[in-house]
Amino acid sequence: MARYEIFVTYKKGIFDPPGATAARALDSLGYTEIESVKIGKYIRLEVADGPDEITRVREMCDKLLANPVIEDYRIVEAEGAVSAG
Amino acid sequence: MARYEIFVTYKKGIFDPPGATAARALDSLGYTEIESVKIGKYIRLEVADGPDEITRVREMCDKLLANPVIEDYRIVEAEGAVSAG
Amino acid sequence: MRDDLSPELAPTLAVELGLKPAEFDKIVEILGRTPSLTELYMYSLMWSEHCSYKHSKKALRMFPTTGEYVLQGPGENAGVISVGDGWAVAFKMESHNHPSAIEPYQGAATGVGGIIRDIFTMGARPMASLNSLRFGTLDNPRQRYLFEGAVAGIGGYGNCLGVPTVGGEVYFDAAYEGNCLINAMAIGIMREENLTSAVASGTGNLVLLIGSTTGRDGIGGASTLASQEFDEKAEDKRPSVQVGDPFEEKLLIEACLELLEGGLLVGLGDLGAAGLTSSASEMASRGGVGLDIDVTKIPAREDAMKPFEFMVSESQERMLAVVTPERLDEAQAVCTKWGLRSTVIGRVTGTGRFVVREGDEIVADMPADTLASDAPVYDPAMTRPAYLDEVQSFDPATLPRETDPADLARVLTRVLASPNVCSRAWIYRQYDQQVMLNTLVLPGSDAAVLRIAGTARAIAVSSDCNGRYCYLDPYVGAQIAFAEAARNVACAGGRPAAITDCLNFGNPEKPEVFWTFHESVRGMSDACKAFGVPVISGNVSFYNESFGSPIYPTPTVGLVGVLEDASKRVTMAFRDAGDVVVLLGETADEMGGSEYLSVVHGVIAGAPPALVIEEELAIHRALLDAIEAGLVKSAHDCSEGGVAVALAECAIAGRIGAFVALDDDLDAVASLFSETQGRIVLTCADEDAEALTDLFFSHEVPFSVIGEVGGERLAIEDKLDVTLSALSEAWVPTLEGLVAGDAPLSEQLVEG
Amino acid sequence: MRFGVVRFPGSNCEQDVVIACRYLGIDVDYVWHGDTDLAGFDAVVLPGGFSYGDYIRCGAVARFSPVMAEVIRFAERGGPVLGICNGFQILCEAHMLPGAMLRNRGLKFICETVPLRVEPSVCGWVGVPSGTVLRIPINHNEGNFTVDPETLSRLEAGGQVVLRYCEPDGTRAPGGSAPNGALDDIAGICNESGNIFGLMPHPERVVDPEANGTDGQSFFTSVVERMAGV
Ligand SMILES: Nc1ncnc2c1ncn2[C@@H]1O[C@H](COP(=O)(O)OP(=O)(O)O)[C@@H](O)[C@H]1O
Ligand SMILES: [Mg+2]
Repeated sequence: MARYEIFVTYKKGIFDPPGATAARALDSLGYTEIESVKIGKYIRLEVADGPDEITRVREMCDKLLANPVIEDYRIVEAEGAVSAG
Repeated sequence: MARYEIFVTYKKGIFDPPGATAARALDSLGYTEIESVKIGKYIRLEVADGPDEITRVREMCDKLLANPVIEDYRIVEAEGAVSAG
Repeated sequence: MRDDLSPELAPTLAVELGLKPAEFDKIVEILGRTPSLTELYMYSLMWSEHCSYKHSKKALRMFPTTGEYVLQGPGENAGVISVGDGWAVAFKMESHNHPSAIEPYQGAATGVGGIIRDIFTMGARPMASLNSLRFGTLDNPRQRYLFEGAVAGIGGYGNCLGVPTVGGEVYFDAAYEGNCLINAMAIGIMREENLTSAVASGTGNLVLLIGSTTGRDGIGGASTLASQEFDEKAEDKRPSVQVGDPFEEKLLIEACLELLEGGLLVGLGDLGAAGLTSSASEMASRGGVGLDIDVTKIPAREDAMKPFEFMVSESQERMLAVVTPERLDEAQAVCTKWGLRSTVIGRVTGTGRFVVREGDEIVADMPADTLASDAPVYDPAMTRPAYLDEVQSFDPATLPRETDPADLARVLTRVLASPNVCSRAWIYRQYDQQVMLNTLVLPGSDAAVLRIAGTARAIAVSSDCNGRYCYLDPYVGAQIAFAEAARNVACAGGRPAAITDCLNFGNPEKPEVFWTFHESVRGMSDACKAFGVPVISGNVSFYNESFGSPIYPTPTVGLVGVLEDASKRVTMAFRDAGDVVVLLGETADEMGGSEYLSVVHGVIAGAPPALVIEEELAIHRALLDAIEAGLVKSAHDCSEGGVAVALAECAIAGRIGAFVALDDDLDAVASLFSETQGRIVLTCADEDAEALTDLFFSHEVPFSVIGEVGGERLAIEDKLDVTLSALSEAWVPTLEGLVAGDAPLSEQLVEG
Repeated sequence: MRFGVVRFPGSNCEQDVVIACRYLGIDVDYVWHGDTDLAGFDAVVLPGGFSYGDYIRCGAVARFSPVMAEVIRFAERGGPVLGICNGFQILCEAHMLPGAMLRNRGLKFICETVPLRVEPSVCGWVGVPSGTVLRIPINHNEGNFTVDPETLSRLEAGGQVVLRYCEPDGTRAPGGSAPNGALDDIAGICNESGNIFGLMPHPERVVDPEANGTDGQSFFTSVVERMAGV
């Protein structure tokens, strides 16, 4: 079995409402050092070993786990970065 | 300026409906190798350099960015793991 | 038996699980031996206050529960009344106070999920929900967090399900600071003949678990405790928070209704508090049968779950059905069609025993009905609390009262801006109010009105309780809770049919608390009897204590009324210039417990307004006759803030002012802000004024014609004169302002 | 003329669309998400609600339902397709319409009746003159429409912006009139040929004059009239 971590973030230029709200809220809580907050998704997959594993994980991201219109993602297997889309 | 990455996930034993739904959806899309999916938050902070930086980032997580009742989080600065809560 | 406990350990564990020594002895007597671990857990939950009503059962017998329209009274998952043309309405209210205090979003969300399961278990399609909320004051960040989270959770769950949230109430008072109240009410609709019961019957029939997997949710508290002492290895502390999955529940609604419609089930129950133990034993008890359940068949969410954990888990979104072996395939096909798991986990037996096994090994074996029916019933001691004399003896007349019109205008805007009076739009804007297309009157008026599709009929619904009045006089306060709900429904044109209630109190083992409980039940019962309105369902929530002292007694009433002709419905909004304004009822100087006292003088004391139940009833009848005769263009009752606030709300809602002269001989403050019960501000077309006053004369109810709709100000002769925009500016933005500028909830940051 | 209303797991406004169509005398039936045949339907509606709970992203899972391949073919042949709220989100996820939905500005679910201005467009689902201000409820958590600047210009130029949030008098506030923060106040768009239309507001909620208004009627009747050659 293999484990993958996927980080989904908004593409550059796309407004991030939760991030913007969190930034404002942190500021008003006194954390004035905050310069920016971006909030995305953190996905952990466990997949049975098989051929084309990473290709298939990328496919899952392209199809379902991220929306290529507004989001980028990064896939990490165990500890090392393997792929980005 | 420093950059922090924060990974927020449900605590062990807490049911994760988004993850469960994603697992089912991936399975029905033919990705039968999927054994489990967990969906959490991925947060990127940019903070102005200052004293107690990491303590303050942890505070932000406890107060706002994570819900300590049901979520755990992990903070990473640049590339190295520094703190967990 | 596996899971055996030593006779030495068992009593200690029993106490840790909340059983009293005498209760433990009774279990030993029933079984004729020391209970196993699983048995002890099952009894401890079923005999808990929450499941057994052991402290409240006797008092609740005061409630009238029968009536012409009652199809199902208390005792099932929800009560059911007939609303005409063969249609029936199921409804119930329930508390989710303690889970919400830990995690407001999920606590409130799963509260909605639980009460909605109670509704479709009866065979009814959920058609609406309401919520009754209490928090501390919003100057405290924790209270803002709880308030924002609870509202988001109620919306998050109901919106996803597609059940409109059409009403509710909310109060903020320091009395709730350590213990918020989240009461959820749900209403469902069905054909009378589709009424079903949560009953197991027919030896050899199969027990089918439908829906979500079973995890250790909701058993953290008790199980951690136990595992430290009795398990091989101390388990890591698990949070006992349950996360709601409204999508799964939506599928459950559709599948269960399809199963029932197809006649595929013998019985259906939902898994709520005490999970499988509760639903299975109650279904067995109702049917007088036994059950044999194998926990290894239950789809588990987590590894290495113990039999007792399966039996007491409160994982959400699960239903228990009984099916005949012949219909099993068909029933499972329906579940599969809706994408739901369904698993045979046991069968009905003729032994009358509830047997739990783990594979081949029996881990519990007890007489099934002793879990549900043999729980102890107590007669708690009660004493009139000492604080009552002190608060009631306070005379509001000893405080200075404003007389100058400018001061009075300022008082009105302050009262309008009070968190307990101001617009609730910030809340209900987050709720889908309209899905299903039945909501004829949206939240924002006195009662919501929902049509019974395909008929001319509608129901009007409201939930009410002024906890402050109940604190000052529990008997009168509970009567008023009922009267106000009935009044709100009457203002929409609905004739009250039945109520549900949620009785929120402190620790019943404290005699002073129990006295307030007993008085409240007595007050509510007396009011119900006077109106001929039965109590068909309800819920008791004890142990609501805030820093060692009890919350205000809060016996919330959820009332459903019927309009035979939905087109006759009325809202509170003033309609047209030239309409005549009438005040039904008579104002007395009753400032005790008023919003005026609290806002202006910071005092919560005095005797609450009196409730003369016969007069109240006469006024409702007069109002309803007038509405049904088509004479009324708007109606709004006077509640917190008195007639001045009622007039202001009618004007704001209608975006049109009024010129009014109040013809009582009270001082200005009493005239404007007294909270005398049984008063309604209504309007009629000028040409109907005579017919309307004739009708009121014939009903022998007090009323006065007080003015005329029109203009852009609320002018009350000799007393005050305020522009509509000033009224709106005070009333509209309060809640948003109080929660803004504050940290948003972390929940909001979760996608979805 | 027969409408097909697709039922996805978790849809909850499909019955409302059926009720609204029947009220308007339109022949209508449900289409199951697992079906692969749209024979007999002249128009398809993807209703509102929360398909698959919308836990991953609104519409992200529904897009892969077996019926969607057929809906795409149906639309490519010029068949009229209407996506309401979650249906609009599904159309975007399926790339049948451009853009995507972000969380509402303010991060709150919004249910309220709002004024909307009908823009001059090529949309075949619109039955009232451009400039008309309609009052229709919105009901969503993620209706904050966004699209890249080039596509936005293309939408504008091609008459594909169908509805905009506006003030009660039809003007647009300088800071934007969209309660959800939508780009350029956009509430509804269509494809180049005008047969695929997605909108966040719920016209099916304002069809019956006995219940909350009639401003939504024309979105259902216009297609019928057009097809009948009226
Ligand atoms: N928590 C809530 N959820 C939904 N609607 C609410 C809530 N609280 C109040 N409302 C609605 O706001 C309106 C005013 O409420 P309230 O002041 O309690 O009315 P009343 O004094 O007539 O009982 C009602 O329509 C009520 O249903
Ligand atoms: Mg009222």
